[in-house]
Amino acid sequence: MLATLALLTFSSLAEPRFPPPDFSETNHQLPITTTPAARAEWLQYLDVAVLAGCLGVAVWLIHKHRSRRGVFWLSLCSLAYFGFWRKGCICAIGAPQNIILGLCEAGYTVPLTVIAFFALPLIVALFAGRAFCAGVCPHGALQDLLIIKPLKVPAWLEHALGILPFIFLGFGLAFAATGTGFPICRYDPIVPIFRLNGPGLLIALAALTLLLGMFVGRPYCRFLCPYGALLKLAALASKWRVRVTPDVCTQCQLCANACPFGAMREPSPGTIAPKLLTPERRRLGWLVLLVPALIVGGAWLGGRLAVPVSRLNPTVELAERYLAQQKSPVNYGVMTPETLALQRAEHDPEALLKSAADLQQRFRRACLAFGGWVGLVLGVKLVSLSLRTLRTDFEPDRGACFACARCFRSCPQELVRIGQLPASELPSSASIATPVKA
Amino acid sequence: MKREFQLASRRKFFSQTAGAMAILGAIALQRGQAAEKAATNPFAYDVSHLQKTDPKLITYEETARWKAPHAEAKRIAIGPEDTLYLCSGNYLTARNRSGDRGLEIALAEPSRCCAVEKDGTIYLGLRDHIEVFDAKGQRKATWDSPGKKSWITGMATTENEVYAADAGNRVILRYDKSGKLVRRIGEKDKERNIPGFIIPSPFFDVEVSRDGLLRVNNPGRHRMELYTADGDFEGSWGSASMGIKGFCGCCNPINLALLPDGRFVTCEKGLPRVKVYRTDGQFESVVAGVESFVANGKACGPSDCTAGGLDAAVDAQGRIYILDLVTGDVRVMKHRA
Amino acid sequence: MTTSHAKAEPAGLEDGGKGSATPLSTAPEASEKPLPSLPSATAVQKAGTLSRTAWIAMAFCLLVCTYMLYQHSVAAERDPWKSPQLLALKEKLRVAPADEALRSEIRRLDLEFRERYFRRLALNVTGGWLLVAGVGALLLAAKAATRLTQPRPRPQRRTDAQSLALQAATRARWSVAGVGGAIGTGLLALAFTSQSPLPDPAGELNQALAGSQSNASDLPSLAEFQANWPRFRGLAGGGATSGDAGLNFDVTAGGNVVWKSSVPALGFNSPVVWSNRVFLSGGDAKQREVMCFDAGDGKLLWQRAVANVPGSPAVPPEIPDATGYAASTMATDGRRAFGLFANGDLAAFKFDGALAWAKNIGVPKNMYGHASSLAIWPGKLVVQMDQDEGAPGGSKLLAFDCATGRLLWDRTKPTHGSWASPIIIEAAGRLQIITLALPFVMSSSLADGNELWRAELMEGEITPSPIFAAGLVMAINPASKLFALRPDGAGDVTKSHLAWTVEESLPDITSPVSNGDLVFTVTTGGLLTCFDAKDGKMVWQKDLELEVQSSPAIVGHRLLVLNTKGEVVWVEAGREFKELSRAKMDDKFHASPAIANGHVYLRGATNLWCLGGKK
Amino acid sequence: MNEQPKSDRPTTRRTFLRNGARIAAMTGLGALAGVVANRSTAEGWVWQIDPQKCLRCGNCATKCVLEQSAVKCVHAFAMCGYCNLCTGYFEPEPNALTTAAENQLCPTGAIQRSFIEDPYYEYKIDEQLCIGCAKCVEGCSRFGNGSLFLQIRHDRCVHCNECAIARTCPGDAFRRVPASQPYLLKTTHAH
Repeated sequence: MLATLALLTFSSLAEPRFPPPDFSETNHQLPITTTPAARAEWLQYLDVAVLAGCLGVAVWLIHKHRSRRGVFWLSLCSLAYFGFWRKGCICAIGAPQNIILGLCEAGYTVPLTVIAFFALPLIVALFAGRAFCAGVCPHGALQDLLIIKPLKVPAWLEHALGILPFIFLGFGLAFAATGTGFPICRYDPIVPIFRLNGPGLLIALAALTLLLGMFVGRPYCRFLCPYGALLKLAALASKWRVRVTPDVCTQCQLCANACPFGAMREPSPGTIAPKLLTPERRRLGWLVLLVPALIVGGAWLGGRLAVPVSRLNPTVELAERYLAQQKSPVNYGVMTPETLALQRAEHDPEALLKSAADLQQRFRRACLAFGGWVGLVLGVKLVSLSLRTLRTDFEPDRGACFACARCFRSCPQELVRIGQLPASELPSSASIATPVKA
Repeated sequence: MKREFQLASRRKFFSQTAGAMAILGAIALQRGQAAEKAATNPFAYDVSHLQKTDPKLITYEETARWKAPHAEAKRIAIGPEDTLYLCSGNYLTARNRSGDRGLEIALAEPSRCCAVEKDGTIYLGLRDHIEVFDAKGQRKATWDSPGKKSWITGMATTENEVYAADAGNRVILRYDKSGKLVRRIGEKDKERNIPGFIIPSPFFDVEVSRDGLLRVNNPGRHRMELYTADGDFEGSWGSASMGIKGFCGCCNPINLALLPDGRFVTCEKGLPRVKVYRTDGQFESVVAGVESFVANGKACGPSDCTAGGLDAAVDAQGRIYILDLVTGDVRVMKHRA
Repeated sequence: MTTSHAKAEPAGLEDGGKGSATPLSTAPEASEKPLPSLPSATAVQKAGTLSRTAWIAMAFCLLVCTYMLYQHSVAAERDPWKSPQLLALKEKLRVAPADEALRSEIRRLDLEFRERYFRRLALNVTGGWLLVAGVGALLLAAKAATRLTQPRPRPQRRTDAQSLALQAATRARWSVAGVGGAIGTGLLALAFTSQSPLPDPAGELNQALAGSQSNASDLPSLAEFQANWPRFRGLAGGGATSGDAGLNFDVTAGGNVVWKSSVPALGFNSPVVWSNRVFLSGGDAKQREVMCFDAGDGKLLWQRAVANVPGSPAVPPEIPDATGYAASTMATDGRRAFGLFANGDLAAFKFDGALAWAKNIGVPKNMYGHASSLAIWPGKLVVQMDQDEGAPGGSKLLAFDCATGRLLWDRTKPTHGSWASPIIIEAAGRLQIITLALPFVMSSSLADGNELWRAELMEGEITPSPIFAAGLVMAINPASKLFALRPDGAGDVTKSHLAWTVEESLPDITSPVSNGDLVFTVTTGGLLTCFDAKDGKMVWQKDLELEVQSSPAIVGHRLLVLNTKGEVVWVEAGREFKELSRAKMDDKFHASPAIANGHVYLRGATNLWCLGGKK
Repeated sequence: MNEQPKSDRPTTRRTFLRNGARIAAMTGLGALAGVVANRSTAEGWVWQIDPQKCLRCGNCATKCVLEQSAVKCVHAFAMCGYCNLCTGYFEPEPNALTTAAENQLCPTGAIQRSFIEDPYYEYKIDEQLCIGCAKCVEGCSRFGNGSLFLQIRHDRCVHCNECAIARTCPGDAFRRVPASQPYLLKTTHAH
């Protein structure tokens, strides 16, 4: 089809256009068709510059200046720029899809700006944690503003929902890899707010997120955001962690209460009795063995999914509809988009069916990978839940901490450091450090 | 006191939450329904009621059909002993009654129209000039271009003259057999009250009837016009209407042919249909209606209608040959007994 | 314990007092402005006003929402292009074009609606910003209120932290497993509740494309195929035509020769006929050609050699004389005629003699060479190519696109050597290709060539072709039996689908013929036998004393038998034996007759004959 | 106090692992970015409609994320026939050839018709009013030269990463074009 089309345009380019009438009496001049230019190129670089700048400032505010207020104002700025000014479209959250499409489809070239938006926050996260989430991401900033009365999400639920971002990430990438579309962008519940407009379903989702966000801290970031999942992984390997207390932790637990995202981890309770330890170890063993099984099972299931999922691709869907209705081809009457599409199919069924078949193959591969990924995520999560990490102090979880800097000023030691509290007022650390047996 | 106040505020929050949810849910529903409606295109350009032809009006039936030998078929013409000459691609192809291929002339550029004399001499119109071939297909002459805007789309010939319809310059050119331009016919002229041709797209045809008068289609005015060989405007007939009796769209008829008894065969694009009119311009009958040219109707057009259209020619027995410019089918239509 | 906490407590209060440890405060000014140590009366009062403000803000938001919603809901009636009112009016105007009042009404409404539409667009924008403002106010107020009324945290040190931690971990694992399970089952359901009409891209594609091919306007219908004689023994391959075409063969005068025409090239293949054309192929080691005769007067319209086909062997293969270089009967789809030759050349000629396409499908390694005739169905040309055991590539069944010669599919068969020709039947709701070859009677789907069923019944030399009559596939194994199989099976149907068998007097060369009620076979020795198609019971038997190599045919109520000495014998195709006529022509008949448009076409060794009768 | 040494070793081990992971991640990220980058372009792309493939289905008016679609009708003046009876401007069966509402095809009256000279009229699109419904495009393409056609106007488009209209386009007419040539106009094309 493309070939014939190219041919057609070529042949027509070969000849001059049929001349319009010459307006001999008024010698009227033909108007020029206006073509308002696309967004100027240098503005893209501005976007990148703003991103880089914000990231730098955020890191400084979190790790050096340790100021919640600074982070707050920064997030307001990025909300204004990336959110309401750029309407949420150039955005790091969707970028992984462009990257994978660029890898899988030779015809698609990824603009450098997109690569920058994909890589910069991750690099920063590898060194300084999720500074992007704290002060640069408009989605995060918006939700951060919403928090009114954050309820504490029970740990088990937190963990269960915590795997959703990874699965959504997998789906988004698999889908994008087939060149079908960008579901992560399509089902983004925040962007309609920036645009003050959008399809009905998404507006409802947006409203839901808004309301939820008043009582659950950053619901999208914690339980859906696929880029957040990537950042989480990166932050786990981060060089510098967000530290609550400048020096010794008095274990007053105030920081734990200060965190609206349940990211603060308690000191691990001393040593476990050996009689408890053995079953723990055995379970861990089984779970580790379970991981590959889960992966294989997931991949198998994914392979089965190719057919129904591929239907989400317009070409495949059209091809199937064409085959179904081939017996009764559409004729005249008022044309709906669907019937028009069918007509196109009739025009060149060979090309359509071929590309549909190819697409289905691509979906097979993608879904296979997706299934495997889901299995992996589940397995690893289960294993990680059976590992014990030794902690002596209250400290934020590297992965889960959005580096919003709320906890800093809740720490008496910090208050002493900045001179808002005379050291004499401190509870003697010894009195609390030693656990009290009842 | 503190705690009761707190309760109040929380209750408030939840009630408000619930309310807002309800409202927004409703909005979502609304939007959803709107999307549903969009599926049945509210912006459809509806001519479906014009795409059925009253079978009582159709007085011809298809007796044969064959494909044009090359892509991009443009025009057909009838030569001696009902040989059909077909301009398609860079070729001019002759076919006898039974559809067996005969003479074929290959050209450097697309052939657009042709007229054939009794002795088989072929006057072939290319975009901006005319070439003459003998019955064997040997090139006898190449006439120089009548003008740089010229765009020849129709030709006719008599004993002594050759007429070419130049759509680009909106004029009928009258040549003698030697290729000398004798007269420009039909250019806008107040004194001789010649209205002038309106040719929005490259569809412009000329035929000469037995009485020596020129029949020319003036698509922009939706009518057929009569001229003398000297270029006097003799009159016109036809009216714009989507209905079967008139000429549809912005610019029709696009092509014409004359039956042996002088009646008109007209071709239209947009609503592809071929009709017969009496010599006085009264609508008589339909040769083939829109439903006969499904592909044509559709293809008219992915980009535009200049790609579509039909052409007709009539042989000595009064059989009408219809060329479908989109599918390249040639149909032979016989009058129903 | 108590003491230590007594110590800790005031500290907590103190720092709360000085440095605002209000943990849940989000707004920065809060986190850094000091706050009264105990929520004083004024604070509560302030909180009250604040929360009232929040309440009002929320009310405001709801108000805006509702209004926008309302505007949106009425849009359907009011958008200029949707408004039923306006459309109705325009319809009215079409009926009464001169109605001035109607016109002005339309203009008024149109203007109103268009203005309203653009007002709505503007309103949506302002509404949006109003909502933002509202929500903003709500947030500020609500936050401030909650901050004021927040109870100061009183952290308790838990002593049973350890067991709690373990518990928590367990619960978390289970909940994760739960979510995983939920997702898994969801996907599982999705996976197994839907399958695609494009399961196997290749096969599906070809079928679809074949479909679109036959959709093309210039292709003849199946009815036309049936009316003509497009392949060996007619479209069905049964050698029978119903309806006598009103012919009345004069019994005495030797079968009314309408015309005879000498055939320039030799070959054992039988004529195929389409409307006014008769096609034959012929040839030898030197040259192989296709001939087209005028069915009306027998004039040789054209004769085309099949030469320099890409891939065809430079030296033609050694072929037994019994086969010759043009043993396969041609096929035609009404637009093209297809010929297959011993050297593997497969060529398609348009009716005007122009070559449509040609390709070489290779020389089969078996004792006959290419002997099976071509099978055709609208849009598809089927070639059976059986090879000896261990021959490279093995035995194949191939389907080509008639128009382009594109290979639609090819499937290997677990069979060897055969002379029989495939037939294409429509049975059990599918188009099946029935092929006979050692050792199977096989049915393959015309759509994609995949095997449908097989029966292990063939042995020895298989020459007679199968027929499909009375809903049964009849296949002759010259060495043992005539088998009648029900074609609705799947897999191995050797035992399960055998309807009946016949053992006595089996032909070893000629194929059976049936009128749906009776089945006739004729042996090489001329022994003509009539069976009941229902159960295979012999009805009668008669020795015609002929040497017969060409398969018999049925024209209406007559049975036609030819012999190698040129005798043409007509027999009543009924439950009683009755010889109608016997005529001798100076020719030898090895090929089977073709019957179309009321004439019978015979290919002799040297001539092509057209027999017809007075109407 | 005996806790200290115990808690010490694992931390170092963990830091070691962490550093390893970080280095691996950095290299991986670098490699990925590199691979993609050498296939990428400095200039971005934008969405555009190929008028040759557009089927005038009306989705452009309804499916855009903007309330008033960023898709507008544009006019290739050099292709126009300047007809009096413009099938892109008038209803299929107009009551009269006047600019009165009942004769106009455009639901929002976005086409301006002006007289040039006998017998020619010029047609212009008012983009403030145009909603990109393609009704006029259909009229013009079905009968006329197809000088009216749809284009995404980049002063309005918000450049979604995934265009909501492209997803539902029955003609598969949407494609990404380099931002430096953001339009696919019909002017170069002729028959």
